[in-house]
Amino acid sequence: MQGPLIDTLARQGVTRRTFLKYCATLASMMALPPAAGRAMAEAMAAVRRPSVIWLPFQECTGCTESITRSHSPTIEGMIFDMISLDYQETLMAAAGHQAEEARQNAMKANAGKYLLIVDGSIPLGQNGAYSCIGGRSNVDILKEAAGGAAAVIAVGTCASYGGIPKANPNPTGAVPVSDIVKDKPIVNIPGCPPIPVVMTGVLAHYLTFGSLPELDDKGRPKSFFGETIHDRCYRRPFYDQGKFAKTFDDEGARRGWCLFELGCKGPVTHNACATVKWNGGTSWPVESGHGCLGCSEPDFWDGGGFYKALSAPADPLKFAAAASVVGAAVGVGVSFANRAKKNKAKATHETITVADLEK
Amino acid sequence: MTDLQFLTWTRGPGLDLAVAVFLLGVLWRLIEIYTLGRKKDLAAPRHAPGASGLHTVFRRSLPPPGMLKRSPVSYIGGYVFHIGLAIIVFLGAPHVLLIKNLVGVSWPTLPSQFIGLTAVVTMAAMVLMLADRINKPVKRFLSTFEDWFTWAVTFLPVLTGWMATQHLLLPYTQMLALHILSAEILLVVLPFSKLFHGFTLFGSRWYNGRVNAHKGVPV
Amino acid sequence: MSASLEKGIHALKEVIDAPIASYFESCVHCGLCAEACLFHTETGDPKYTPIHKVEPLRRVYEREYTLLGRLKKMIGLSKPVTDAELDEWQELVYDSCTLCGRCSLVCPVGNDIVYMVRKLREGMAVSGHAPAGIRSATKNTVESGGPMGLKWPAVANVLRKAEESTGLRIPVDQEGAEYMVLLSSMEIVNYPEYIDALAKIFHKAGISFTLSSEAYEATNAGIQIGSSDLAKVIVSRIVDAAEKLKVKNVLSPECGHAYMAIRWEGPNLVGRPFKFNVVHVLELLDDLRLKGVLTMRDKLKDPLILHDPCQIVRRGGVLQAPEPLIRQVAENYIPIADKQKLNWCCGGGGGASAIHTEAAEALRATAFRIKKRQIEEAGVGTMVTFCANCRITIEEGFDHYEMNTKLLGLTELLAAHLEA
Amino acid sequence: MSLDAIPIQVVHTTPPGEPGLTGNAPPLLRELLEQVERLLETGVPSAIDLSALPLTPADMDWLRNALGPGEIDVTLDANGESTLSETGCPGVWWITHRNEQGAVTSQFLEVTFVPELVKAHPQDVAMGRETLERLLADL
Repeated sequence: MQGPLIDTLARQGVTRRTFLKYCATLASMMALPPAAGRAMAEAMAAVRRPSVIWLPFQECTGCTESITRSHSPTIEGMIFDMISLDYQETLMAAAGHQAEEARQNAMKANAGKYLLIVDGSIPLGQNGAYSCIGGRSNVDILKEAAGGAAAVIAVGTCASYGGIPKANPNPTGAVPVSDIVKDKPIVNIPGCPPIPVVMTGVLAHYLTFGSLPELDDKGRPKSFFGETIHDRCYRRPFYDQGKFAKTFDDEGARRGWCLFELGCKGPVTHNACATVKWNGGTSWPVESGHGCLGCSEPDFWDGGGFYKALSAPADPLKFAAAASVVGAAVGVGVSFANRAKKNKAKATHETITVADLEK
Repeated sequence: MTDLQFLTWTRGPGLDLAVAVFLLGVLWRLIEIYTLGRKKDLAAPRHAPGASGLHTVFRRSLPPPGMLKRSPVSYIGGYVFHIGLAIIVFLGAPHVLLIKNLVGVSWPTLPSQFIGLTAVVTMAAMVLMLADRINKPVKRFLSTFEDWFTWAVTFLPVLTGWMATQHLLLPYTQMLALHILSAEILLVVLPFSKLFHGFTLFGSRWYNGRVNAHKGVPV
Repeated sequence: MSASLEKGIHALKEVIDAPIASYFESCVHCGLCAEACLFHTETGDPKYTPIHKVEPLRRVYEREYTLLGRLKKMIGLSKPVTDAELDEWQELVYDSCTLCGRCSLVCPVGNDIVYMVRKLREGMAVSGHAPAGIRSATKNTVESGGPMGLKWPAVANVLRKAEESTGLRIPVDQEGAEYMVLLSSMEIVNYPEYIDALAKIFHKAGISFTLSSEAYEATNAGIQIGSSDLAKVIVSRIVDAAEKLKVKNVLSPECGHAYMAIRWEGPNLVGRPFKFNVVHVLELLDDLRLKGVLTMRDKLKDPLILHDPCQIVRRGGVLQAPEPLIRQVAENYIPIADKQKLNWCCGGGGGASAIHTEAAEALRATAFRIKKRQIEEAGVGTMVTFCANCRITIEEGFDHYEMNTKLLGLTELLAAHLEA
Repeated sequence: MSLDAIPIQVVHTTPPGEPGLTGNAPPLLRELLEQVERLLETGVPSAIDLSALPLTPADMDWLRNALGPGEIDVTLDANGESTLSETGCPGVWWITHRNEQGAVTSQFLEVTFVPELVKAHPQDVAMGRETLERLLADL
């Protein structure tokens, strides 16, 4: 195991064994065979640092926070040490024209080879005027940057599916990356925010195998998003037994029963929280007593309320009043027509005589 | 459309639409039917105990003497599936949760195992009723497309609901979505088919009871 | 002549009302009404299912009075009711329906099917689809006063004979009498004993009564054929005569449809409440029984069962009177399972007995098996009833099945055993 | 309100009354046997990723008990502690990686003579030589 990376790491005090251990864990999380850990380590150690451009659009920086504040910055940071992060507004020292220049330079120098990471959705309303950088709209910048990228990684639910900016009524006309970039491979890493190891895992996969991991029908890496929260939830046995917490402070909640009735979206949410957990494996939402919000699924914000059970309606009385009025109006209309018809029939009644009984 | 989007649609816009069509249909049909009016009965009434519209509304819930023996399948099967549907719809936990969300009132529910069992019994009774409809000359003779269609529309929500809770055939997300969709189809079809008897039977029994009560006959 | 499909549809448009709409919308095709109809139970033919008999009415209702039906009609999705269809339904609406109303009693959603058959007949009659037998009965009643074409001199003759045999006076056209007595042609021709019996009872009770030479016929073929206009013509004679004679009560004879016509349809046909009461003879008799007037000389020993005529009991509401009266005169009255409002029709009501086609007669004979079974199950040799039309139909049935069961009229039976 | 009044309590992850054994552990012994045979015949090492399998803590305990303790325990201190323990079946190693917070990040059963991670890499050994040389030079 030799190469520029391992040397860099060694200089930073990261030992070879630490790196091997990290790769073994990463491979395990990505559901790769155990032997892949070593292969990953070998490959990554020798890799040339690819250029990465990170474009933030309509976002909250939560995705960046998630990755930079992860439990062991040196390990997660390791991956970032393997890449040449040429543009990241939040992290880079440069600002203004300098920063834009760095981006332009990186794009020119690595045309067709750089990885493009996007977080945040892209507003299309008012010609994209809702979000601009250096006087240029997000959609403009994205199109330009995607043009020379080898692949695009949409980090976070906003970039993947539009996220909160796209939530009803979507005032800015926000769309996900996949609505704009059609000719490049896109990996979606949804989550609000996404799990750090998932982000690094995808990068590691790209660095190791030179390709993107296998994706599901929503463009997410199957290795992390293959199963639902519900399928891997430690509270699942309670669901099967029909034991549900009814409020957040009842006996069921204290006993750690299933949170389905409190609106948990676990059964319909694909993510790795239940296995990878958060904050260095400390806990995750359900373990902390709160149902899954379904943040890694498209349109989770409009899924009918976080505290409404999946079997409960989102907003079923939306048209009720209007429908009742229309129904009553139709009924009254028909009623008038019927009465007119019947009265006419009565008015034109000809008294029947015996002669009317025969043809 | 993905599973979750399908489910979200059925829980959201789909349900909106179905409830809207249901309310629209019910009001329209009720007004259409009951504003046709009827003539006042000018004959001097005869009063008899137990003879009134209201009496008949309740009395017709029980088989008249001798009828249970003549058509046991219709009565027993009918009772079982109607009562079964009522138990499932009004005492199943997710349904009560739905009602609570709709109108704000809730009440205690029955264990899901019991509801599951009720669903099986209900489906068995419905299959029996279907077999009876196919076998019995009178029922087969009377049956139109609507009879088969409404049977299916009523059966599907029970089947999909049961399959969703038992985790059969399809993933929960999909089955739940199909269950809600089938219930929505039921809501949409109800006002415009014979299923509307759920509303009009009260009117019909009342009219029958009243017309005959005028003559002093408790029917 | 001038019957036409258009007139028929027009008539149906006039009579369709909220109950009919509610009934059709409620039907779930459960077929239970078939179990209550003797034409189905005895033949097993599903076409005799009561709700099926009113299918043309349903079609007209749907096309004329529902929005969806109107839309379907507009885009040609629903076919109009045709003459051929009504022709096919004639058998179902008349031959195989006696307006007995048993189906209306069992329908689980509460449909009053006989109500609908009665209304459908309005359209059938004026579209020329009423059976010839009922047509001629109606014609006779309207034109000559009674279904059998009986004229007053003949009636007067029968009354005279009754006076002779009883030695009692039978007043005619006497103003201010308490009761104006109506008869049915069948009684006049086939059961004149009824008149004797009535005379005896009135005299014993000391109640004044009279007959009207202008209105003696109680039966009303108009309601059987289903023409309210013609029924009105017939019933108006009675109303006019009763009001002219200023009687307190009009006494309906045993005949079932007569009672239905005058008691329940009458005020609705003439469009106003009556100034007199309409009383069925059994109601009067029961009243006399309660007053202690109706004491018996002796009682009939033979075991017997009662046949409750549909139009008097189930459809007419005279529910309580018959049993105490039969018990008054019979020692061995055996109540049967389906009695009172649950009784089974004789098969000849609703004008059916006036249809003399081979098919109709054969159907009536088949349907009569239910009465035969009731008699056999009870193991009796005597049956008592109180409707002239039932009596004719039942006797036809006895003849057909060569039964030697005795059939008696309740009023005559009471009169025969009346204490002098 | 005092903090204690807030009703929070630590829960067990398996429902009460559940033995927790899924029956998923015993088949692993068969797989280990195959892997051990392969190691003996060809010298090729292999591994089973325990964290990727649906094993409950009870299953893990069963497996650990079944394999029994071995002679060697290696502790690796690299961004959190890792333990590499030979089991009662020589050649079968139980490897647990923890992060700096002590949470288990991955667990493997490795079938090998000596786990790769234990061996020193030539480059590292070379660095060791430099260290030694420096030490000698400083003497």
